[in-house]
Amino acid sequence: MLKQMFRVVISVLFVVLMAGSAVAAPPIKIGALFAVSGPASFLGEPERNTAKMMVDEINKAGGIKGRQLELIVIDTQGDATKAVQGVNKLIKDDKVAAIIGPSTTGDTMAVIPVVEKAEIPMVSCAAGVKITDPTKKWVFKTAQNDALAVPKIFDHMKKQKINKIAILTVSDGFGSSGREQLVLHAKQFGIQIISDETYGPKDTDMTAQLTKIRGSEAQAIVCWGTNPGPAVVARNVKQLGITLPLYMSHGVSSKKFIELADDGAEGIILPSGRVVVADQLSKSDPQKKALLNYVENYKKHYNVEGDHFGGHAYDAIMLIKGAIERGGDSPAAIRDQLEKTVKYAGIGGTFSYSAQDHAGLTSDAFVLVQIKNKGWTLLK
Amino acid sequence: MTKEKREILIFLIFTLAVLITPLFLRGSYYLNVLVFIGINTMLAIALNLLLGYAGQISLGHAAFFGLGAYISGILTTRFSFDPWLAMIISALMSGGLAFIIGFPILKLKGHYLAMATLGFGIIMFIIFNETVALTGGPSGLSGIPNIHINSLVFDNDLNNYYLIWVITLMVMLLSINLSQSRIGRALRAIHDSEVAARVMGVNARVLKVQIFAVSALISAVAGSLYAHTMTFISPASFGFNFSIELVTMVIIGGLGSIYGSFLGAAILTVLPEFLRVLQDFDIVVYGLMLILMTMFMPGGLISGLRLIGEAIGSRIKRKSVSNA
Amino acid sequence: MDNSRQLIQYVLSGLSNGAIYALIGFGFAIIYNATGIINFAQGEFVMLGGMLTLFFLVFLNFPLVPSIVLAILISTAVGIAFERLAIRPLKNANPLSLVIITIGASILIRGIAMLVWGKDTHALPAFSGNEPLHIAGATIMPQHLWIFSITVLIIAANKLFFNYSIIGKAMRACAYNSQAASLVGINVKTMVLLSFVISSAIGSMAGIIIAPLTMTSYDVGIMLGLKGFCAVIIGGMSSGLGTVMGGLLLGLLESLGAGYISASYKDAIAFIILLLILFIRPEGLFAKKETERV
Amino acid sequence: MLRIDGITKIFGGLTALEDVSLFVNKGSITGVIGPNGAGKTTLFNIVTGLYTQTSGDVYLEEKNISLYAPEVLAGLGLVRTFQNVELFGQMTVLENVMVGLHTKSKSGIISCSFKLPGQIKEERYIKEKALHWLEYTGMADAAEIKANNLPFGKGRLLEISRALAVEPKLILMDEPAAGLNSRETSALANLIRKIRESGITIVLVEHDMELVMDICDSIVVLNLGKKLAEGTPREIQENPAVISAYLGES
Repeated sequence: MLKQMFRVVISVLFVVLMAGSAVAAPPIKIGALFAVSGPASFLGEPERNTAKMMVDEINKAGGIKGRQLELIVIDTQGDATKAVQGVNKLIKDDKVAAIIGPSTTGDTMAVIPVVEKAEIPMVSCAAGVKITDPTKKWVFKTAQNDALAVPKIFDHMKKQKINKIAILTVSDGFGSSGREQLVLHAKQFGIQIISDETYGPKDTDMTAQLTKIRGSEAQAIVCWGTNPGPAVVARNVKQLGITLPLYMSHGVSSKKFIELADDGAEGIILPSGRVVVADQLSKSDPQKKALLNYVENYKKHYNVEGDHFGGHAYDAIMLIKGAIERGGDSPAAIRDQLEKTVKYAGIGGTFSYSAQDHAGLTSDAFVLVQIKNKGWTLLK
Repeated sequence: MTKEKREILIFLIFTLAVLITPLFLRGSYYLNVLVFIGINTMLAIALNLLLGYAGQISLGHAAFFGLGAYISGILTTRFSFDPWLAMIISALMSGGLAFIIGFPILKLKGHYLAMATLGFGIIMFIIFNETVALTGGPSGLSGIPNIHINSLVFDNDLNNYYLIWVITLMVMLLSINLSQSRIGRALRAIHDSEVAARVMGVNARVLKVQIFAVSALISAVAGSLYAHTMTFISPASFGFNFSIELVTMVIIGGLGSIYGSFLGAAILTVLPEFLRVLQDFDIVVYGLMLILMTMFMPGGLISGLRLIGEAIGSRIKRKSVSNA
Repeated sequence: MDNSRQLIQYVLSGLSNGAIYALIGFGFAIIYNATGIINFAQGEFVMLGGMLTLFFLVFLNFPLVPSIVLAILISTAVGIAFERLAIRPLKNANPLSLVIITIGASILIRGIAMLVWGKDTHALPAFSGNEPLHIAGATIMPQHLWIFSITVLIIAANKLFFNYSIIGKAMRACAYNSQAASLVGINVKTMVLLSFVISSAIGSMAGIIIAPLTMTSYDVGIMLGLKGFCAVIIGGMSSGLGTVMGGLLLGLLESLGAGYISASYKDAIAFIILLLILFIRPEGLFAKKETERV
Repeated sequence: MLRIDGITKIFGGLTALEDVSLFVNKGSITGVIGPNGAGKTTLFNIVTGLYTQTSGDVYLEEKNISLYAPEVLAGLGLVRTFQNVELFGQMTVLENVMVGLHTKSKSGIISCSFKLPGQIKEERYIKEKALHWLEYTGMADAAEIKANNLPFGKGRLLEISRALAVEPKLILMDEPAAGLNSRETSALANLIRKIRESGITIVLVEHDMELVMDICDSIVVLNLGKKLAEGTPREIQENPAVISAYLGES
């Protein structure tokens, strides 16, 4: 009696399960590693928000070839240990097909050995040059290299006949990578760095460094950091009455910076992704459509304007989506198709990957903008 | 059964459990979690020797963990040392540094000691960050080689599991031995009343410094193992937050209990898994947990378990008596 | 050519940072002297002051003064709740538990602030404009004058309170010997609570006056709290004026260190000074040597 | 046995002890009495190395021990008990006494961690000895109780057992009878005599005059930091200065 009932239950279950799987194929799992909390949350939070928004949108539109996407987000807190634990969970427990993130170069470098070994494609949202140089088989990235941003600035300086500069970089991953590139490219451009200062990520007063710079023969100042440090620098520059041109990095190309730096922001020149000047782009710009769409969409969801950090996650999702559409959802196929991506016009720029190039952007990814009247002006 | 025999039995059961666990977790992600639990257990035990036994607080222990990781990482990547040799050197150097700074630091008591160790931790963190040429600075040091014994390379979860847990078990055994010896008693005596301990002939000053050095040495071994299993290190893993996390492990597990340290390390390592549902609430839960544990369960979870165990034990005893 | 101008700027910058450290350090000292506790959550009151003012001023569009008053009141209420819920039930706990409890509270307050206000950094408008003032070739902001004057005001008020009012004297008696104080009829519990009230109010005030300069976010409390602590250790816990001197000295050394040695090691300089003082003269530079006790 | 030579101790302007000298004979029981604040405990703290005197010297068997730390003095055979009972509260009674045997053993961190053979032997010796001292003071049946859970009187007894484990030449007892009932006090008196008979010299600070007069061979009276009188119990009882000091106080 009992045995019979058991058999009935089992067969019913079996039928139900089969039916279920026939109706909806299991979702494609995408893992995400973002520094949602901790010191790099200015990267991780918009990235997570964007990724969630994009996945919802793709699913609402019917998914990829009828398959839904499932996004599994893990907070790395900007700590390599947590990033490695997280990536192991994504790969071994959730069995994801591809990974986006991490947000920071440090986290990315920490998880590269794991994804390389597990053979899972990863599209990092961090900017460090060493992520894709040398090229690693399974690792791609969307964030523009600092190596592309620096020449934009130096080009502009050369035009202004600026030869001696002071640099002020933050002592975290972003700043130290920027400093490296500044020093490297200065030689090529024949620009002399005569004052090389740093500040801590939590510092609230940079007048000492700026006073020192003021006393030097620098003709311009380059500050490399992410909010809020550069805002303090901008304010301190104004307080000290320093009139030297102030250049900054793409790390501050967000509305937030202008809000924080207040009057100090006026006149600052920086390389930026096109996202902040989307409306000023010419109609022929291939990125314009994606940019406007992203900015609007983000604002609708989160009530603030989307910035280019969120854009890294947007690009990562769209690149993976494209790869799956072309070649299916196995990790190896996603990797191969990612590498074949040609001229995908996204937020960060127009991406073309190849077997030698997993960064995919040219210096064209950056435009030079100036802050005027609390808004962005495209410098041509 | 005497107390000693019971201790030995518990350790043997624990060892057996550790050795056979991978059989049930083949290829699972939890093997990787257990690797980190092993490293954190070593760190928690190291801190517990200082905090739980000698009663001396350290809010900068992540610095010794980081020192072990960085010395090992730098020696192997920049000077191609063998990882084992690098581990020994990093342990001795960290222990040595602790011994030197231990004399002035451990003269301080209570809140002042807390603040001085915290300051030490921050200074070390700044050094990891700023000596870019040596440590790679904030973006980290990559390409650290795996440990190997001849052709056996510890580059996967299973191998790393056994490597780390064999060393963790050794650390546990040695710490249990130490805690039950005259040194362990002297440390606990210092904890309860330093004055009385000194009057009984315990050289509190030297003993505190010695245990500080031992604690730093174990932390550095853990750091070195961490560096060689992760193959990448960056300063963010060795900051003030991690020092606090270590203290939390010891408190939650149970001050002065070696198995408590394991329990605390295990809970804090897997906790983010469970708190992930809470998203950003985890930091709040974390703070609440620290406060509530200190207020209502100062003996840590291990004392709670012990109470439950005793309650069950006495019930069984009662039953067997009434049956007889 | 303008070496002296540079020096003056370093000194002015240093002193204005130092005044902030002094004010925060003062909060530490008040609780320490009443209870023997070093309140690791002190920095969070600084954060609360800034964030609450910002919340009322920018988000709810209140005028400045009511925003400030509300911010101080709420921070103080948090201080009271902290004392009642976490410190008082633990009377006679060992320093270890107290350190952990205050660290836990600091994490908790920070976490709640993050949930309520998000992770963004915000700028508070300056009290009286952003036009820099020129002094002997160096410049400071009008807000710096607010910082100096409010610091002086608070220190003076405290001096008067502790030296001349009955309650202030009673608090000092508790600090000196709480058993004896309770024997002469002083309510020690109330005095401890009062110390938390004063200290959280001063902390939040410090947070409010610096927010227009340094900006504020949920996590500014950690570093500012630690620097305040360095100030009070340098100056000596037992001396109000010492704390001020300690804060100014710390700010000055940091600024000069950043200017003439290395800005990268600015924070390291502060903590190395902290360690040296703890090793060599734990009672502080500006305090009288205490009698030894067992 | 113990010679205190012109000890002066000044606390931030306050003179706690002024030029106090005294001599303790080997094998004697010496009482130190005096009203509250007379400086008795300060004197003990100086002798045991917890305080450093402003001036003066302390000799143990003609060896100048003025600047010795307490742990060194324990090794030389000088040990004390505390007025407020300083037990190792989280440890068992047995473990408390085992700490007393610290100077009688020498295994270091390494041999303890690795349980080297010598250490195992030593540990066995420590335990046997500790049990022996607990039996000596009649506390053997409390061996496994946590010290914090002991009744007050037993705590005082444990302090004495622990001090005996150091195998001292000289024990300083700081108010050993305070808080004891009369039955416990008379048991204490017997124990103190028994300890003295085993050849250990005893100095005690005590307020219980009956006990002091009963067991002490000689008595030193301190008042306001100065030595007021010295002599046999009988001499002290008849000393007019002592009487007026005590009457004046009450």
